[in-house]
Amino acid sequence: MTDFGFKLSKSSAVELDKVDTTLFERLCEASPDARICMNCGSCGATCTAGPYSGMSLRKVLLGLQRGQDVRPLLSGCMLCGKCTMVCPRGINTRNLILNLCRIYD
Amino acid sequence: MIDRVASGFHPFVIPFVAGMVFVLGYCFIGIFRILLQLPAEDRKRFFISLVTPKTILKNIRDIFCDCLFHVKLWKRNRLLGYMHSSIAFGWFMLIVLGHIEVILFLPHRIRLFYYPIFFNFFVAEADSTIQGSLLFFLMDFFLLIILSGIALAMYKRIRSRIFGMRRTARPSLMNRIGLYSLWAIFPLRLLAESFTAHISGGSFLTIPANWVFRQFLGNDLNLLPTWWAYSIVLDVFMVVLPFSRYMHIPAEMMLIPLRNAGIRVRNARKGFAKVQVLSCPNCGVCIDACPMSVDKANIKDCTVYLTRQLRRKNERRIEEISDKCLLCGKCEAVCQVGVEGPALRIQLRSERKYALSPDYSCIPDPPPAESAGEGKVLYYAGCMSRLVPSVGRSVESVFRKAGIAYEWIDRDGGVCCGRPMYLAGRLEEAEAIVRKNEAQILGYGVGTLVVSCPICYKMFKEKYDLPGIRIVHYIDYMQELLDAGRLKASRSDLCYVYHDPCELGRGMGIYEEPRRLLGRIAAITESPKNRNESICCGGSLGSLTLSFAKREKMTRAALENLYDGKADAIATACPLCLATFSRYADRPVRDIAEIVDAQTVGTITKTEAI
Amino acid sequence: MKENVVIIGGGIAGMEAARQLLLLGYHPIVVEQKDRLGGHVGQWHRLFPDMASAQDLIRGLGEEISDANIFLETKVNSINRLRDGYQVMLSNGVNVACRSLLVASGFQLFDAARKEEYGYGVYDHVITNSDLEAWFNGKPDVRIPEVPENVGFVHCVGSRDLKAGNLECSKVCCMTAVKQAIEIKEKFPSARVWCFYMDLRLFGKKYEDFYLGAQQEYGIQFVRGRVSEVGETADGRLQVKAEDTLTGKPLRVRLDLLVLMAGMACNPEMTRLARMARLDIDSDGFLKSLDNIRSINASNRPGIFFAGACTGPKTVPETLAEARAAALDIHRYLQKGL
Amino acid sequence: MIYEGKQKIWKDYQKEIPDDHWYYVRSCIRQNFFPASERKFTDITRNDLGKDVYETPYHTTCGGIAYHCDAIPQETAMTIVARQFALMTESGYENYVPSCVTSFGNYVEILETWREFPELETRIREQLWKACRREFNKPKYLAHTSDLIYHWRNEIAEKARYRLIDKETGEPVRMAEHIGCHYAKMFPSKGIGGAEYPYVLAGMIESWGGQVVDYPERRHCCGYGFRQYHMKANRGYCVSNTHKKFESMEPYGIQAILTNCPGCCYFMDRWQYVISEQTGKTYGKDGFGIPVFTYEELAGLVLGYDPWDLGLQLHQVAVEPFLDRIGVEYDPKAKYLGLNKEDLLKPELPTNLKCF
Repeated sequence: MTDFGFKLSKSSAVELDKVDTTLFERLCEASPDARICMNCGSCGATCTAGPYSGMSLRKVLLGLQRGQDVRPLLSGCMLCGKCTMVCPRGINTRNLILNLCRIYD
Repeated sequence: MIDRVASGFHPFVIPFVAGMVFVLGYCFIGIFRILLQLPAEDRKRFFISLVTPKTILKNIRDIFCDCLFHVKLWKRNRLLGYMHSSIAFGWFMLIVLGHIEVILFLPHRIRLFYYPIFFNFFVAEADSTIQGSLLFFLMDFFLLIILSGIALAMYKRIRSRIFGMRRTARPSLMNRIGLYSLWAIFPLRLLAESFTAHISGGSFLTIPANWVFRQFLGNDLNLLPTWWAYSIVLDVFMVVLPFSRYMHIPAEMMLIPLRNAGIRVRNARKGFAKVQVLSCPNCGVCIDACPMSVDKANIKDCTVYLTRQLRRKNERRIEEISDKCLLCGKCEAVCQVGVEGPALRIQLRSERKYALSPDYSCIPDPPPAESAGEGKVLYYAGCMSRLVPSVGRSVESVFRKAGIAYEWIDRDGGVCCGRPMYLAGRLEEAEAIVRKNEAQILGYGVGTLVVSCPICYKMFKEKYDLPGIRIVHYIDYMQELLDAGRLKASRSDLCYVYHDPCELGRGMGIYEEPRRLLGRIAAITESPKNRNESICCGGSLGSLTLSFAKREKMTRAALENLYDGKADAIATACPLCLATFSRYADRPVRDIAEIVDAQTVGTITKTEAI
Repeated sequence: MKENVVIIGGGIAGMEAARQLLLLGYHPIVVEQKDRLGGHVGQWHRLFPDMASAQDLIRGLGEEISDANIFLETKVNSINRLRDGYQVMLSNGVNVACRSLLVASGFQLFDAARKEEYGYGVYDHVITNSDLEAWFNGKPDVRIPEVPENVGFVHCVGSRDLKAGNLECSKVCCMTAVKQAIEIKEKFPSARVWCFYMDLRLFGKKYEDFYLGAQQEYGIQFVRGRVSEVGETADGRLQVKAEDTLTGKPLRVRLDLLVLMAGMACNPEMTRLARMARLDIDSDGFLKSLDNIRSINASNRPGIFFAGACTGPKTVPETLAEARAAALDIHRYLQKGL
Repeated sequence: MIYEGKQKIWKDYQKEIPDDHWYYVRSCIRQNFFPASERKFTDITRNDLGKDVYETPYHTTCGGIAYHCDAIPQETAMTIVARQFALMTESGYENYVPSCVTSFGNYVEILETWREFPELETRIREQLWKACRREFNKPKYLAHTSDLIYHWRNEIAEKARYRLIDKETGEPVRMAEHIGCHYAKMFPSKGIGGAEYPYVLAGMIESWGGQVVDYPERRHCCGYGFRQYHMKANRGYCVSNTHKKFESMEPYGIQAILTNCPGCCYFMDRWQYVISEQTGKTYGKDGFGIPVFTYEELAGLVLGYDPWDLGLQLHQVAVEPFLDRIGVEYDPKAKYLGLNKEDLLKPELPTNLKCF
């Protein structure tokens, strides 16, 4: 292979219809709440782990639907429940996170 | 009294003997297995406790009070207490008296353990003695007591309300068989003894009954079938016992010494937990106590059903029941045998396997401890307090007024105390959070840690290793400030009803301190269900699966209990209760810290301040 | 003899106003360009939030105004000022003298073909909200596949778009998109549906319930990002590009059907009327009310009133309420004059 | 695809193009890439079509490339353009035709800017006067050379020796068109067919017998991107864009690509080689690439010019399969002979991209 000093970069585009959302679908079976997030961002704003791991449940849910690896975000979650308190849609966020931790592979 | 049957045997005793052998064998094997299941350390502790005089006495007292007299039930409802203790104690007395009879009159038969039970069949009255008639009188007396208890039990099936219970557990098939055989034992005994009374003698119950029966049944043909029936019913009861709630009778005798030995639930399926599960009498007192039972759909998730499902090994339901619970601890507080519903559930939750575990290495360790913190107070508001900023602000204001040098560790975010993770059953993960947080706290080098959230407080007190640091809830700390005269309090003209937060009250046993503090600055009124029967606000982090909508019903029910005509406002000492109640309350909800802040002024000048 | 009131436009605004004027004892003359009454709503299928039948609404209104004078396929040729009223010449040769006129000329659906990048009229499977309603009403449409797998909705087509000549929000499209997405899911339960929005403007009674239901019960996904371009793939499907502004990533998706939520644009007929009657035009191109708070029905000309979408995008209930208000305004105006 | 829908749009975007008397300006980079294209443009227009196309050796770059590389401010570009216009004025022409799409875009942008801000035009006139004592008239008509070939496409078709038809199957050749971004994306009304569905190249292909094939990433940039390419660190990004286009094109069996921009033609040709080196993938048949032509080259081919006179040997992607397909006669041995028939030697061969 000829070295040109530069390389083809991988596209950052998300192929919405092809992206693997099995994990998200499985999460929805366990926690149907996962579908009703309206991306307000309250959870991320109040998150205790946010400053440490960048955790934001909104990003986790959206990331799962876009085929991203959300494990680094989740890793800091302390399950403190502040997100449950602030969620305007009443999503049971702690249960959702626990379910996600159970099914993640 | 003389032996009526020369051989000292009659075939009708066989069912009883078989049942007795079966149940005793079952129990002995059970005890052996449970002792094996206990961790070695706990086993050792148990054996030591069995030879420690203090615990021996406590065990005897507890077994009498709890198993025979049902003291806790008496306290709860006299009728209920009478019903249970009449049967338990009455039966106990029949057995004891039966043995006394055998020892007194037929000491050579004492080895035949069915003799005390069927004494009246095997004896014939020779010449009545004072002793005999007294014993016969006592036998009839206790039989009457039991029969009255049975009558109440039957009535309770129809109307449980007069026993102070709105709802009772639905009996399973085995429980029904056990129940009906139990109900049948004593009337049959009355019949059998009555038919035999003209031979064996009797007292105020059996002799008149014998006379009545003889008026229209002129022969003794009825005699044997009733004894047979009595023996068979006893057999049925004993055979069913291990598979029904009546297992609680032997299990509780095991539970009391284990508990008194200081053993805790470490595994939800084995050992101590197993004894707890078997000890559950299915009385259903926990159903009314459970805050979730305001919703009919949740009744089957109360602790009584957890123990039932654990015995049935219905894993799907076990998971559902253990995840739904708020872990408020009220079922445990009202349970007459002391089944630890929350501890069992946390252990069950801890059995879950998670594919993904957190990694808290992203939380940086603080710089090494500095001596600058000495004499200072560290304030830890906790995650929830930060969502109700008035709590932190009030605590801070009180500190300032009292001239306390303090640091607010999590003013701009911090590390969770770990209790929410613990409650979710992720014990190792909770441990990791605890270790992270310990390092953060020790980094300040302070001597006192003031906490405003009971959830954190319980965790700090029970799971943290913070050498040299005194952990104190602000309730105590503010009381001290007032006692020391650093604050001067004025009285509020509002009347408060105090809500005991689960974690502070049942969790830490702090009931009087908040009332004392609040009472200094305001009038207090009590709600019908208070102290250890206080109703969870519904916001608890303990529940994993309860939806927001379902919690609302519980919150409203808990508020209903607090709506007292005299109370202008509700006071509490937990940020989560505060936030949850504030959503729906029809009157102001205040944290005690806020009230203290509003009602106090500082008494020292700035220069005096440390 | 009952007094004439000329109503220009036979959509729901004109019909409701005619109904009210009949009740108030006037003789409404409804002038409608098309060969039927009902306007845009007449071609719609179901109306949010109650999912009521649009046809029933039009039929009901139509029955109640049978006593009015209705001229179909008729235009206004000229409007001349008389001493105390107007002389309205109609294209069918009828000449009406009236003291009061109601303009209810409505809006024009934005021509989605003008957003060339979306390929309406170029690609095989791009339709508009209006086309979809027509299909719901039973009109066959070859552009809608038998069983679409992936369906997209593009919000704000011709609205909030300087390049499309309309900076304003068309108000009803977000809710229409949610409604139609649900209806598509009802017809094709296996379809995956994405709504591409810039902001979700769901402001009305029960609208939020629809949004929640769309997510919860129908699994419709909302993607925050405007569709930038559409292409056709080798197998005749659509390739749609947008930015997922919430993750900051470009998106590509292959769809079997793309529905463009065409907005409300000014009706050229309205502009012609405004010139004839010397009515003021507002900065958004719609007719200018005397003010936008108290006198939304009043024009700058005595005796001429407005109702409905001729002054800007409106929902159905708003339009009906305005029509009633306009009828009262006319009544008061005529009473005062007597 | 609904062809009538496109026709409707094409009808909306037509511009007036005078039939004769054009002042011609060359591209600064193109003569290095494909030098014959501009030469053949003059040959075709003057000799084959008999048009008056005038050029002067005094003209320079239009400044567009430097402007788009952020190397000079627009005012500098404007002054350069002013001098170009002065040369046209001095030569007595009023129809201006640049051969570069970026130049065309540059001229359009500057003329539109002057229309919006006349004071800017006045200032540029002053600056030009101060700098070189020249004055200018703005062109009456501005067109790109591809506009002219489009304009004369039917005359070319009449004179054509070959048609874009597969000799073997009789089917039209499947061609993709690629329009330079600066042609109409900035000012859609200035391009034939507009910005979304430009017709300028499609019209030529249709007129000369070929079939235009649309593909999803048709609008996408060729992968030059001016300052992106000029920074070596960013070239991976440039070639990735080209890669995206070819990936999108792949399922359509495209046999040739027609371009109207110097950069596009060059990069879509050369990057095929880079992609094949990095991924091992080629997009034509049997390991070949897809040939990329300028519109002058394609016009020259159909008119029967010798492929090597058209400079097709300077393409990275071998053109022979295409020539064979439409039946163009050529001497394979003459591919690498210079004008004086001297052997220029064969270039080094790529690893994966087949060249003959």
